[in-house]
Amino acid sequence: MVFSQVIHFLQNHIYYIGAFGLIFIGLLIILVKHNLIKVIIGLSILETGVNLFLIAVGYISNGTAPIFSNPSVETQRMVDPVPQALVLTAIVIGVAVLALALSLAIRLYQHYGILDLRQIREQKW
Amino acid sequence: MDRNQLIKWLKAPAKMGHKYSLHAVYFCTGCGIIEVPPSITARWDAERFGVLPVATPRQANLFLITGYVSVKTLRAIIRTYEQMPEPKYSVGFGSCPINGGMYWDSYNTIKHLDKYIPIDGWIAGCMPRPEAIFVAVTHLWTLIDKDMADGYKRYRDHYQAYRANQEHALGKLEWPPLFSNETKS
Amino acid sequence: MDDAGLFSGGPNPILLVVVPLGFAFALPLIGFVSKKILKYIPVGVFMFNLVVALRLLPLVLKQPILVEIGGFSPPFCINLVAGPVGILFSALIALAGLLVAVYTLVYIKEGPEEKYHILYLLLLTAATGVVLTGDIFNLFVFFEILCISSYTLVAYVGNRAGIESSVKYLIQGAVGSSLLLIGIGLLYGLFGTLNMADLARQIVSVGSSSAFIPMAFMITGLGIEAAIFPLNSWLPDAHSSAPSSVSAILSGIAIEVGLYAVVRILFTLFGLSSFFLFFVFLGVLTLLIGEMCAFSQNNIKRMLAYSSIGQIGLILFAFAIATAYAVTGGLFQMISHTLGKGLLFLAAGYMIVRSGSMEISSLKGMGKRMPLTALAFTIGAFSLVGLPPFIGFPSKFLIIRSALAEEALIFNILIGLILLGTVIEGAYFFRVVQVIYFQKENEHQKRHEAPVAALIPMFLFMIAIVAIGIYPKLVTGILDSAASELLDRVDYIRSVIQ
Amino acid sequence: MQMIEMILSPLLALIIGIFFLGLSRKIMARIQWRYGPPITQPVIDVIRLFSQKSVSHGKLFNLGIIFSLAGSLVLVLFLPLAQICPLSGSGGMLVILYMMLLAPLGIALSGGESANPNTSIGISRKFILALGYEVPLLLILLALMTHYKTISIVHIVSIQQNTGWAFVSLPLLLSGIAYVLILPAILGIRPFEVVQASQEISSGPMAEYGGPFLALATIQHALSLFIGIALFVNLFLGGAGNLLIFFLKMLVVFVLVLFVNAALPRLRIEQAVKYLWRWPTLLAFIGMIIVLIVRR
Amino acid sequence: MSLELLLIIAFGGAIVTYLLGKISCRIREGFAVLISLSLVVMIACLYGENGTESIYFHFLGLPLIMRTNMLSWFFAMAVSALGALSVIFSLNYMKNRERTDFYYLMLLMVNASMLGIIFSGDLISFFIFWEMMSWSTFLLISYNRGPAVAAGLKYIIMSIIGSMAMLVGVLSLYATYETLNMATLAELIGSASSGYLLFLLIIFSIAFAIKNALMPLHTWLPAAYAEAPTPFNGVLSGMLTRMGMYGFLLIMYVIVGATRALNLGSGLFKFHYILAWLGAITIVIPTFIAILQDDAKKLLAWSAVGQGGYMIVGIAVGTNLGLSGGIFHTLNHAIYIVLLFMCVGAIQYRTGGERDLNSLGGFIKKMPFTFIGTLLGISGLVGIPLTNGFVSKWLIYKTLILEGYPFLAFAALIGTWGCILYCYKFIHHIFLGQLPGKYQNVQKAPFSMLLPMIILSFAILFFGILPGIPLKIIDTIGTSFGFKSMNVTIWGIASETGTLNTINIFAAVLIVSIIAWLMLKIGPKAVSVAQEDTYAAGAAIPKDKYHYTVDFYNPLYRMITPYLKDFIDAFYMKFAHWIQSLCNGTRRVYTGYVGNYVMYIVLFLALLIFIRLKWSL
Repeated sequence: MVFSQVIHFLQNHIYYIGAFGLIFIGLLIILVKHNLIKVIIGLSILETGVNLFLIAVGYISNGTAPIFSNPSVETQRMVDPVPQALVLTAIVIGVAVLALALSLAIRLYQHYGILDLRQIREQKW
Repeated sequence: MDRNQLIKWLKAPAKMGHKYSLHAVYFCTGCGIIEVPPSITARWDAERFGVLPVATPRQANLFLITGYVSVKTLRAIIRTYEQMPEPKYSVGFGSCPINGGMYWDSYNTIKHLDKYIPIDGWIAGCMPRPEAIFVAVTHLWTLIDKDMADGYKRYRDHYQAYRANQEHALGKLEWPPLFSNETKS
Repeated sequence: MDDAGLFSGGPNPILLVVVPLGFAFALPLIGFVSKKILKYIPVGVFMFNLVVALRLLPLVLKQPILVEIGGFSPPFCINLVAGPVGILFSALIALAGLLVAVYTLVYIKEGPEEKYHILYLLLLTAATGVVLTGDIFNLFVFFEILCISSYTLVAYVGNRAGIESSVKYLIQGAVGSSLLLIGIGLLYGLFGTLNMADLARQIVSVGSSSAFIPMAFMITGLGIEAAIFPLNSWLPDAHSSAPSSVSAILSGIAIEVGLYAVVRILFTLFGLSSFFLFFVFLGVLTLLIGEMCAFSQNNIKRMLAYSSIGQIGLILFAFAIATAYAVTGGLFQMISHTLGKGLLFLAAGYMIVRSGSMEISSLKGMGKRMPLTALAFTIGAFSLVGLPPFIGFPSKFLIIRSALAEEALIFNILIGLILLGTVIEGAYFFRVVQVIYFQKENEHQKRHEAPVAALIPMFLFMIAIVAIGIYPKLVTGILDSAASELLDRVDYIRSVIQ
Repeated sequence: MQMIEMILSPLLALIIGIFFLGLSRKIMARIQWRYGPPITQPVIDVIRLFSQKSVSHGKLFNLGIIFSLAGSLVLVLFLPLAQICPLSGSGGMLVILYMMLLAPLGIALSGGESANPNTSIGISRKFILALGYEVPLLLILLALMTHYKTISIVHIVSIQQNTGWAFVSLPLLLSGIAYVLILPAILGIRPFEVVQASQEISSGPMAEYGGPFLALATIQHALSLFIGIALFVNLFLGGAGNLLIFFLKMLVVFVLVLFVNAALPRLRIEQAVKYLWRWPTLLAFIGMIIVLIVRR
Repeated sequence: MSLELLLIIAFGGAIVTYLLGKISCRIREGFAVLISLSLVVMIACLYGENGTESIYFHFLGLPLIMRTNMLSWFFAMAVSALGALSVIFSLNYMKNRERTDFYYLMLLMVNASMLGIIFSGDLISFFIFWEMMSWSTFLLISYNRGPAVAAGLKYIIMSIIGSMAMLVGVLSLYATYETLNMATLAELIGSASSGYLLFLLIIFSIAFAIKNALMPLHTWLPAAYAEAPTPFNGVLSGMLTRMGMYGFLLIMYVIVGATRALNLGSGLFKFHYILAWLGAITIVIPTFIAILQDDAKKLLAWSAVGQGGYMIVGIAVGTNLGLSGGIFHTLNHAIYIVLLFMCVGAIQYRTGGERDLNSLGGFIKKMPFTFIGTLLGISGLVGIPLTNGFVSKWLIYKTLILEGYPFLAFAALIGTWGCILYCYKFIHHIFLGQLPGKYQNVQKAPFSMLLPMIILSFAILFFGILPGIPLKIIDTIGTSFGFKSMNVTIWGIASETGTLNTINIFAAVLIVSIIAWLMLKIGPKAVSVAQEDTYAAGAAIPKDKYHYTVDFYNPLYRMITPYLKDFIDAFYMKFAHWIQSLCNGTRRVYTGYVGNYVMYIVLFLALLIFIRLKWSL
């Protein structure tokens, strides 16, 4: 019984679980890894998780595209288009941030010769 | 106080004041000073004559030069004498200030003090006893009465000579002349 | 977008966003024509913005202006809500942007200037967008533009410090924007709308406590940009390593816009008044930490950066009291901080250029070498400490007065702490003023004043500081209606959703 | 009437003061088993000094000594001498306290101008000693004024005439004893003769005085002897109805003080101040508290 | 209208002076003198205008009010007159220095803001002008650089602490009564509870005690006085510090009201009684510390702390005599301390800034007028009869004795005796004794310095011999506070418990001095001798060494020094260091490692949710 409930729960919420799993993984990487590249990877995973979450918010399983001109489709089964629009924007932003981060990482490496954030601590206190 | 005294007081209070209030400057030049403590304390008590040792020449009018005068001391003696207010009396105490005494042939002792400052009276002896001080004081009274204790006037009149003598003995003096040239008579 | 003229004769508020944005993207094209006029474009743009904002001000005081983009009426589609707060901030941004742009004419001489101007325009456009938008996702977008352009501008000089700070800023900022996005996603999931007024309406109907988790995420995400205490670690690094003109904008505009967003979300969106006390504490904590850190700095720009944290704490404190007086005070303090800190950074910028070092001790003799700049710094410092007759005084006065009106013991203690913070603030600012004027200079140096183009904005800042300080009525009228807009949720909702 | 009093009281003070000066020399001599000078010796000294030609170190050197003597003379005008008190209504005890400053201050200014370190040392000692005895003295005087609820010395005297001496009335007994303990310090005689100390610092502030200056200083000294004792007599021994009794009271006090003078050697200045700030102050303090309790 | 005009002239004059300085020094100086003199004249014309109030501005919806009454006229007159004299004194002193424009600007600004404080009819403008005075003073104190920088910083920090306390007080009054008009407040405050009044008095007292350098809060003063430019010292010590006194009068007697202010607390722990005791401590300890000082300006500074104690004691006792004494002492102290600082200034001007007492000496022959000024100044400071200081001190002593505060009276009197010690030290070390060889060619002080000194010297004697003139004005102030009127005559005060009659004393002193002078004339005329001709046991006078100054009161020093370290200052400094290390520790929060920063973010989020769960807000 319990097992089936669990399965059921998982079925319903698998995207959320996945999203938050990604988010946590991303955060964990940022928190525990010292290498800048790894941290940037963590950021990327975090973003992916967030995007997944946004999609999941508007997702309806077996849904259809929200095209109102087709009268045969019930509006109830339409997937919400707004989150998708949002995610698109978010992905674009994410890419921009990622690109910027990587370019900065290159410059940082040029200056310090390392990427270990524990040692790149000239700016403090 | 008899009548005579009273008349004198009324006639010339200043002179009487000088007579009976001889304040001696503490100045220990040589061994003679050893006779001064007995004379001012209970045994002889100079205060009954009005003789009182005072601390600075400014307050004094009697200068007792007690004992031999070395060249170094002479400087201080002159300075002290010049700082005493007029009228002032100086008394040489013992033989050394008179003629050098037992230091008659010493290279560093002044033989004739009265070449450098005027002396109103001498007390001879080596040492003179305290009574001799009182004799000298009473004698000084007489001199003051007769206006013969005029050493300070002589000093003023012949200052150039005294100064020359002083400079001869001591070299250049640190202090300016007491009297300017014009007062020379 | 075409119906700009429809709004009772005034210009369309969207111009405030569109014109700078358009010029930002057109800048490289213009660059093909002439490289020389590039740097004058921000000046022109913000002058235009300032004029528009000032013309809009009297209008919005009567009635907020609603701009529907795409022709749908709210809650659908993106819309701009140009209320008193929005226009006030736009005007402030335009003013600061204009003055700093003038300063930039001579200050930025090296590096990819063209990109600098693009980013500068983008940064301020985004800031204007944030304060004007009525849509929560749009807010996120503008916020991201703001953040990305600030990351880049911090790294503009390209030295070790700049790159390092920029990377750190970026990491924290990216985490923050992710959190913000999660919050927005949650909200959307709960209420199915992104329009702030609509969201607020729905939250009013279900009770604010049900939307706590999204709020927490959003506050955390926005709090990073707003520099609330544990979230502000990026600030001293970024503000101290950026070019001074950028620091002035970051300190004077960016973090205040962040705080505006926090406050807007707290007040209008959630109205979670039971939680305000926490923010009162947080504000005082931020203030104290900021002032204490600033007190022990030897680096002038870092000191100013920490001082910004302190000021943000004070503003947060004022907002969190959430009375009309307090919010007026908070808004006033924002203005005073923008003007004061902007002036300080501009003045410090040229002093650093002349002395070649950011150490406070290297500013010795600046009073002689750069008398006008030194005067500007002094006035800015006095104003921030809150001495009359400068603008810092009325704003602090209002805040303390509203806090005292609370009549709770805890507020009295907090006021004590705030005043302690002010004393510390005074201590470090006066120390710098003394170094500038009264320390014996190392070698005899000739007078070498900052260029005129840098002095003019400083002068205008000074005039504003003194004028408002002597005659606070210049702004209090607007501030009152802005405060009531911030506090009155129902009115806001009603004005957006007819 | 007041004019006569104004002339009379300083004159009397001068005569009594000079007499005390002579008396002290005579009595000291007798105690020391000497014959001693005639009792008129101070007069002779003053005459001699007036006839001497002194040196002056400057205007202030002259003015200071005048100032000092004037201060003492004026102070006498404020003191009730038996029934004579010419300036009774001009400020009372507080003015007296301040006038007691003038004499040392005048001497100090005058001596300071002479640029003699001995003088400066003497003056410094004088002020330290004054600070030393003022602590108990002020407590004593305040106790008196608080007890009698007046700041006028004439009132204090007249109240004592009606109710008995302060010295023997209980609340002020301790203050009185304290006053006795500091009386030698006020008079500047042994064991508190640190200011003049002719053997140490060439008579201190007087070091540069000669001739008329020293005469004035001597007169001032005589007056200060008078003032110190007259103050005690007025404050604690109930003043007097007529001059004779007043004089007798003063004489008794003075002779007693002279015995102390003869018997004790000189203290060092720190020792003096430590003494003054210890026992007399303690007594005066307790006396003050008693007075306050009684007043409640 | 004239009050607004007054302030506009004062502030505008300051700025115009600065601008004129860019054109020509002479025009600037002339203009500065003109402005300050015209202020004096204008304020003098305001005499007797009582209770006129005018709203001149609105600030944050609060009307700013100016008003005149006797109290403000009295203080304004003193401020403007002393300010004008300081400006005149500055003319020569500040010549050939750098940044004189700035100096004049700030000097006139300080004066203007003090006038603003005095004429303020409401607490907000009081506060504004107060703050302006604080920061302009700060800039002037630091003007001399070197050690002045630390002094200025100390001053401004303590000043800010004070003004923050005052701000709390002002705002709490505003929150309670919705008005800051002093007159209205004075009426409304009758309904306040005594606890609230006590809070008010304490919080305002912190501000005013710091400004007036009351004992535990005095530590800024010695350094600031010692390091400020000497002409400014006059303004600083004379009136600026005494704005604290004005503040005390304002809060105790104008706003809270005499009857209420004097009945707060119980038994020995009454507010005014404790204040008086603080004043008494302030008299005694700084006086003794002043004796130890070797720096002329530090000595005067500590003395000013001590004299401030008299004023506090005077007004805190709460009788008409005490109040008058306190107010009158404020004026008197201003007069003589300004004079003394000017004398130090003249000496500094001629010796190239020397103010170490041990290396001066014998200036009486070189600068006789300065000496006379100093002599009168210290006479006033000690309170020699016939100088102004005596009258005010007499009033204070008398009320202390008759009201049954003998220990307070003791403190006050012993302060005076300590005062003699340092006063004599001051005048002896500078003017008496041997003249050092390097100062053989020192000139007299220039006329522009002598003029204010002469005026002030006359003022000392004038107010000392005719105290009735200022006392009449002060009496009206006292009666306006609800005290009984004193029986003021032109020569002093008549009452049944002891009267003061200065003319008797004056006549007696005059006659007796003439007699003493004649006595001196009996003898032969004294011969004037050079200074070198003094008794030195027969030896010649050693040059530059025959002057006993170092450790002048050595035996006393040995006795009191261990007890007279400035413990309070040391404590504050320790506290400041502690704060500094706390700050230094706090900034370690920003570790520089970005992982920590992200951790903070996560923790903050967790905290928000935790609070939510814990208290379900």
